Amino acid sequence: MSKSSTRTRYILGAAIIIIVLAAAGGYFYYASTVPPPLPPQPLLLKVVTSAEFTTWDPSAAYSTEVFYMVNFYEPLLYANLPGSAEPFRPALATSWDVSPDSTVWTFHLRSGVKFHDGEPFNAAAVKYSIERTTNLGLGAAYLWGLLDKIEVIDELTVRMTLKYSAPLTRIASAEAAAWIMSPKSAEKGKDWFEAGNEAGTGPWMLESYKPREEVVLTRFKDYWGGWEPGQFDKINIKIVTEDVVERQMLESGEVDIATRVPIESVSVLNQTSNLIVYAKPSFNNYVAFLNTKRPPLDNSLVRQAIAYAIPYEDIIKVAAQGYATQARGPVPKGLWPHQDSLFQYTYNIEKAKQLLVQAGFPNGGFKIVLTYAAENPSEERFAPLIKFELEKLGIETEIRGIPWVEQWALAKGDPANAQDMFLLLWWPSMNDGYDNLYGMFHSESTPFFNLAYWYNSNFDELIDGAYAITATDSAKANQMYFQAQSLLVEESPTIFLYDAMSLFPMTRAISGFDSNPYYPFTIFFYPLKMASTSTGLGQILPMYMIPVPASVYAMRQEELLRAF
Amino acid sequence: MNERLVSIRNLKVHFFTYDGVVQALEDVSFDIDRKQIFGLVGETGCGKTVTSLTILRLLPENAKILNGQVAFKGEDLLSKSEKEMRRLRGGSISMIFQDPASSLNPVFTVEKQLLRVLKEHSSADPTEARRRVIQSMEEVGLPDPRRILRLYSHELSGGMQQRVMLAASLLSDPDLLIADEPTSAIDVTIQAQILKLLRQLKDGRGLSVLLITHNMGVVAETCDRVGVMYAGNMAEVGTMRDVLKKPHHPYVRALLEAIPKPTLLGKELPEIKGTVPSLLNPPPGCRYHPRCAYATEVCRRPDASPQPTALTNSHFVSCYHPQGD
Amino acid sequence: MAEHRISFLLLRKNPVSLFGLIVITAFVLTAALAPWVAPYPEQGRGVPNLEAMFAPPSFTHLFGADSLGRDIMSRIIMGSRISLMISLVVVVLAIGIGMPLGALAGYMGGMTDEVVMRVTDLFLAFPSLLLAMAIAAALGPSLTNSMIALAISWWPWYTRLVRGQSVSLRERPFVEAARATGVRDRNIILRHILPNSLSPVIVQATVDIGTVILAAASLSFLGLGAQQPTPEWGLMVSSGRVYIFEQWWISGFPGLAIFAVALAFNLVGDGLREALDPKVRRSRRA
Amino acid sequence: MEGMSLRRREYFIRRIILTVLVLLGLTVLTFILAWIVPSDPAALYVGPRARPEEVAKARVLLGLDKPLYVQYFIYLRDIFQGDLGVSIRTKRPVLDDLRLNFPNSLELIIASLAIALIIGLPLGIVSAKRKDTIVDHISRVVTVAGVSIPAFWLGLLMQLLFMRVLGILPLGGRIDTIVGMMYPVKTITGLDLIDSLLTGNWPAFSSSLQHIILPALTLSAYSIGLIARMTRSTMLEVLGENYIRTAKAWGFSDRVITYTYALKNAIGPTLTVVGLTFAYLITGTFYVETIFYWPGIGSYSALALLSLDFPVIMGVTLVLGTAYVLINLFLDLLQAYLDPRVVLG
Repeated sequence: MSKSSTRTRYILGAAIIIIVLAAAGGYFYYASTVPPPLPPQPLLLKVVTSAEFTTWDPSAAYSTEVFYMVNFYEPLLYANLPGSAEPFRPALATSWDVSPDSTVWTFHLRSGVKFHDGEPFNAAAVKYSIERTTNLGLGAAYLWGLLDKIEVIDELTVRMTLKYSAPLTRIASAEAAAWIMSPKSAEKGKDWFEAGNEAGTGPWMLESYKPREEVVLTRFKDYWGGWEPGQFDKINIKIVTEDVVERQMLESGEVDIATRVPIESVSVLNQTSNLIVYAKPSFNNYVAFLNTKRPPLDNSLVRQAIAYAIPYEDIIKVAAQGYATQARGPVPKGLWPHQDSLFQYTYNIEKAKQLLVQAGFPNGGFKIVLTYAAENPSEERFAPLIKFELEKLGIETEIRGIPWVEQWALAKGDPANAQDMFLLLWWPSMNDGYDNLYGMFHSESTPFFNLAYWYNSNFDELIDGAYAITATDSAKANQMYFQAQSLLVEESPTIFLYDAMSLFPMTRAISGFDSNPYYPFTIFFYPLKMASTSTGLGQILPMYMIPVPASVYAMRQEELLRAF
Repeated sequence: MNERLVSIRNLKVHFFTYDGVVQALEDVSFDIDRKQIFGLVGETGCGKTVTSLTILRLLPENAKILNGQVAFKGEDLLSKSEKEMRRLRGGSISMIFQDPASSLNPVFTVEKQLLRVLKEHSSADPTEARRRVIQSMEEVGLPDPRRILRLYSHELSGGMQQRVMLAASLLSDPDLLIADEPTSAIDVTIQAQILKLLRQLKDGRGLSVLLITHNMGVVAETCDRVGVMYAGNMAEVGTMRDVLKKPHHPYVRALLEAIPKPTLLGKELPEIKGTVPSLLNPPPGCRYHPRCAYATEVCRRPDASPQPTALTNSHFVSCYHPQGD
Repeated sequence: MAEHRISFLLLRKNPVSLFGLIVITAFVLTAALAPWVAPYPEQGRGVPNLEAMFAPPSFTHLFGADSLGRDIMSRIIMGSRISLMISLVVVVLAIGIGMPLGALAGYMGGMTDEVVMRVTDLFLAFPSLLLAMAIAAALGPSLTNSMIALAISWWPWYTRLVRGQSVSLRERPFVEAARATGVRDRNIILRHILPNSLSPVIVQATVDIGTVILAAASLSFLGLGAQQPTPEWGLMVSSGRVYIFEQWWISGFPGLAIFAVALAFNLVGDGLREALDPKVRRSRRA
Repeated sequence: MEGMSLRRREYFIRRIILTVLVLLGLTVLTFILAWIVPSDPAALYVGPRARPEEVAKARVLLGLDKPLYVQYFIYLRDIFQGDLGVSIRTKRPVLDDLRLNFPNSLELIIASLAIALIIGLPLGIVSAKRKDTIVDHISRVVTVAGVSIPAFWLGLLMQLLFMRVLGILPLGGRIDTIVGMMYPVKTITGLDLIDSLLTGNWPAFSSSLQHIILPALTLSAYSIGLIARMTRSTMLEVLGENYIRTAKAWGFSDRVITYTYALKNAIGPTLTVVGLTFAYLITGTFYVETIFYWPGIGSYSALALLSLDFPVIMGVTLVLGTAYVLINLFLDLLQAYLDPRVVLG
C-alpha cells in the first residue's frame, strides 16, 4: 500500500479527534462556567403556544392569530367580565353616547395616542380601519353588516349610523374585526401585512418572527397606558404543535406560560410547587348536531332518546377532567341570554329505551356516522363514550376523526349523504348569545353552521325579534329567548354537551393575570408582572428538572372548582 | 545436493460441516527435495488442494489437522505460531492459484499489490522495492513491466495475470513454490509457456515446486517425481518414470489405461467402474477397494489402511496387492 | 423437498431464530384466539371502563389501563388480530401483484421486461413509506386505505425479486426442455418458474410481515391508518403519547408489542435466508 | 488518472438519463395522487368560509376545468418555476416553507447518518470477521433490533429516560430558549452545530449539541441496523474471494487484509446501503421531529399529513422523492468512479 493512503488515514483520524475534543471542550466550558453577568437584562416573559399566524391582516384576522393581535392592536372599547357593574370600559374611545332608538352611536376618542409607526391616532384612522374591514369582508367583518355609514365629526369624534337598532357596543368591543390600524401603514396593502408586519396602537410591538418557531414582542415605549415597574420588557413566544410538549416546557422551566396542556396533566401541574393552572369560565361549549334531514333522526322521539343516552358526567370527566359544567341550552352560563331555568337532559338509559320503543325502533337496529375534528383532543376522548352508550340502545356508531376543514366541508354538502352526528366546539364571535342561537339554529339557504339542518320559522322570528329589542326592552327580549330555547330543547335537533372552562397553566411567580370569556384564546400580556425576580434573565436556568411523583388520582368536581 | 526440503508424514485432516464430518485426508505421506518439481495428481476431490493448504496452514476454520507432521527444512510447520507461519507464507514458501483473474485484488493496481508483498516481507525503501518488482516481472517474462504496473488485473490477459502472480511469489526468493492447477484456467498455448517457465525457475533458482494437477500430460512433461492420490489416500509415489511407466497400484494403472492414446483409436475407451466414494463415510481400510479388481478381505479391514511399501528406494505404493512385474 | 427439512433443522440450530419462531407462534395464536385469551374482551374492543382510568399495571390490569380505563393487555391482544390481518393482506396483495408481474417480465424479456422493470424502478427509486403516506393521505385516513397504500408501495420489491429469479431459471435446462416440447408459455410460468422462485419469496415475505406491521403502525401513529376506538397498536402508542410521563404504560406496552413481533419476523427471516444460502451450510465452525 | 475510459462515461450518461426519466415518473405519480384526492382543491384553496361563487372563481384560476393532460403540463411548468402551490394551513408557498425548514432536517439527517456509520460500520466488520462467535450473535441481535424498533416508540422511551427520569438532556427543540436569545447563531451554512462551531459560539454550540443528541440517536437506530447488516454480508462475501486467499498465502497480516485489502472492495456496496438508509432517514424524520418538536421538514410534513394539507403533501413527496433519487444517483456515480472494474452498468 503506497505511502499516500496511510498518510490520508492519519490526517482523517487526527481531524476526527480534533472535532470530538472541540465538542467536549465546548460542552464542559459551557456547563462549568456561567457566562459573565450581562448588563441588567430586560425582564423577559417566556410563553409557549400552538397559535400560528394564518394571516397578519387585522381586518381579516379571525383564527388562532388573535392570540398575538390582541396585544398589537386595540378596539374602541373592551367588554368587562360578565356580571361586572359596567358592561364595557373605554379603550381608544373614552366615552360614547347613543340615540334613543340606538341607531346612531357617537364615540369620543382618546387624545395623545400614537400608532407603532409614529402616526397620531384620530377619528380618520377609526373610519379608515372599520371601512377597510367591511370592504374586505373577510374574517368577522360580517359583524359590521348592520353599519349604514360612519362619519368623522372632528379630530377626536366619530359617529356611526346603523341600518336598524342594535347594541353596537357589543360589536365595537368584539374580539375580532374591531381593531384600529394606522392608515399610513395599512395603505401599503395586504402583502405588507402578510410579510409579517403590524401597525396598531397596542402595548406590544413585533421585534422578530420566525414562522412555525418563534415570535418576539417588545414594549411600545410611548403606549398611551404608560408602563409601571415589574411589567415585562420583552416577550418570547415559542410555537409548538403538541400540547404534551407545552407541558414539558412549562415543567422544565423553559417557559413561564403555556396555553394548551393535556387535560390529564392539570392535576399534576397543580401539585408542583412553582406552577399553577387557572381554570376560568369561558363561552366555549360543545354540541352534537343530529342530522334532522335523514331518517331515523328526522323523528324527534329518536333524537330525545339519544339525548337521554348521552353520559354527560362521564364525558365531562374524560374530556375535561371535571373542568366543565353540563350545558343548559346552546348559550353558555354568564353570556346573555343564558336561561337558568331551561330544561336539561340527564343520562337515563331506561327512559331512552322507552322513547325508542315509542318511536317505533324497539331495539334500535340502525347505524349512524359520527364525525369530530381530529385536531380536537377533547372530542377524540369522549367520542368513544357516545359510541358505546348508543350501542346499549342497539344503535351502531361509526366514529370518523377527520381534520376540521374536511369535517365541515362534508357537513356543508348535501344533508342526505352528510354525517348523522356532528361534534362541534363553538364560541361566539360577538359578546352576545344571539350569535350562538342565530349561527347554529337560524334557517339557512345553504348549510353553514346550522348542521342539524333544522329550519323552524317560529324559532327564527323569536330570536330575531328579541335581538332587535335587546338594547331597549331586555326583559321582553329575555322572555322571547326563553321560549325559543325551550322549543330547541323540546325538538332536540342538537344535544348540548358541556360548557368548557379555559385553562391557563403558568408559574406562580406571575401576578396580574385574568382571563375574560369575551376574548377566548388570548392572553393580554400588558397587566402581567413577575412577582419575584428570581427567574430574571441574568441567571441561566439549570437544564435539569425536579422529577414529579407519578401517582395520579381521579379529581372530584368540587375539589377542582376550589383549585382556582 | 539433493537433501530433503519437505517431508510429510501420515497427514490426517477432517472437515466438520452441517452434513457431517468429511474425512478429507487419511495417512498421506511424501517428500519433496530441493530443485525438484513434485507433481501431486488425482481426480477432483481427492485431497490435492487440501494437502497444499495444510502445508501453508491456510485451511478454513471448520478443518482440523488430527494427525501427522509437515517438516520444512527440518522444522515441523504444524507446531509453528501463526506469526512465524505468516513470515513463511510469501517468504520461503509461496503459492499461486488456478484462476489468476480472481486471485488478484480488482481494486488495486498491480504495482500496489506487488509492493505490498515486499512491504510485508522486507524493509526495502520504495525505490529499491520498485526495482526488485520490475526485475522479478522481467524474470517471469512480462513485457514492458512499467506499463503493466499501472494497470488493474481485469486489464490483463489470463497468461499475464498468472505471470504477475509468479512474479509476486518470487519477490522474496522462496525455496518452495506451491502451484495449485496453475494452467487449467489458461488456454493451451500459454500453458506450455508457463510450464517451461517453471522448469527454468527450478533450474535457474534451485526452486522446488509442488505442482498440483489432474492432467497426466502436464505431469509427464514437467515433473521429476509424482504422487497419485485417491479419495484422501496417497496411492503411489515415485519418480515420474517409475509411476507413469511402471504403475503398481491398481487405481494408478487403471487411471493410466483410461487416458486416450493413439493406440486406442477405434476401440472403446476403458473406464473404472463405480464412482469416487463420498468422504462423509469413506469405505474402511483401502478406500479404493470397492472399485478394485484385486481387493481381498485384508483391504477391507477398517483399522489397517495400507501403508506405503518401498518397491525401490524412491518408489512406494500403498497397496496390499501391488500389480506389475 | 429435503432442502426444507434441512433449513428447518438449521433454523432450530440457530438459537436466535428459534426465539423468533417462538414469538411468532405466540403472536399468531394470540391473534387467532384473541377474544378468548383477552382478560377483558369488551374493553379490548373499545368499551370504556372509567373506574380504572389510568390505573397503573397491577394484578387486575397486568399492563395497566388507558385514558378510558380500558385494560391495555386486552387491547394489545385484540390488536394483534388487526396487525396480523394488515400484514397478511398487504404481503399477500404485494405478492399477488408483484410475483406474476416479475415472472412475466423475467420470462418474456424484451419489451414487457423493459416496461415492467422501468415502472418497478420508478416505485423503488422512492422511499416506499413516503409513497404509502402520500397515498393513504390522498385516499383519506382509514385502516383499509392504509392497507391499500402499503400494498401499492410494496409490490415492486417482489417484482424485482421474482424477475431476477425467472431470468436465471429461464436458461435452466428443464425450462429449455419444457419449451422445446411445445409447452405453452403460460404453463411454463405457472408450473415451473413460479414454484421455483418460491423460496426467496418466502424469505422476503417473512421479513416483510414484520416490516409491514412496523409500517402500518407508523401510518397509524401519524393518524393515517386505523381510527379510534380500533385497538391498532400504532394508534395506541400515538394516543398514549400525551400521557408518556405519568402513565408510560399506555404507549409503552403496545410499542413493545410492535417491537417484539417485528423483531421476531426479522430474526426468522434472517435465519431462513442464512439456512437457504448454500454457501453457509458447508462452512460451519469446527 | 487518465481520462475516464469511454465505456465509463457512457455509463454515467445512461445513468443520468435514467434518473431524469425516474424524476419525470415521480411528477406523474404525484400528479395522479393529487388527482385522486377526494376533496375539491378549489374549495380548499379558497378557505373554509368562502361562498360558492368564490370556489368557482378559484376553480378556473387553478385551471381545474381544463383536460387532464393540460393540467399535468401546467403542474410541470409550475414545478420548474418553483411553484409547488400554497399550503392550506400556513398560507405560505410550499417551497418557501420547505426552504425554511430544510437546513434543520439536513443537520439532523447528517448527524444520524454519522452516528449510524460510526457505530454500524465497525459492528458489521467485526461481526463478519468473528463470524458465528458470541460477538457475531450479539451484534446480529442488536442490528436486527435496530431494524425492527419503531422509531416513534424509541423516541418516547428516550424522552422518558433521559429527560424525565435522568433529567440530563433537554426534551427537544433546536436550542435552549434563553441561550438562543442571548447567543444567537450567525447562519453561515444554516446548520446550527457547524455555524456555532465556526463562530466559536460555545454556549450555542453545546446547547445545540445537547438538543440534537436524542433525536439523532433515535433516527439513527434503523440505519445502524441496516448498515451493520449490509457491511457484514458484504465483508463476508469479500473475505470469501480468491484474492483474499492469495493475500493470506502471501503472508499479509490480518489487519492489512481486513482494513485495506478487503474494505476497499466493500466500499462500493456500502455506498449503495448508505443510499438506501436515506430512504428511512427521510421518512423517519416525520416521527422523530414530531416527538422532539424539531422544526424541520419532517414535523412540517407530519402536520400536513394530519391536517390533509394536500399541496404540502404533494410538494413534500416530490421534493423528498427527488432528493432521495439524486442522492442515490450521486452515490452510484461515486461508486462507479471509485471502482476501476465498473465499465458497464
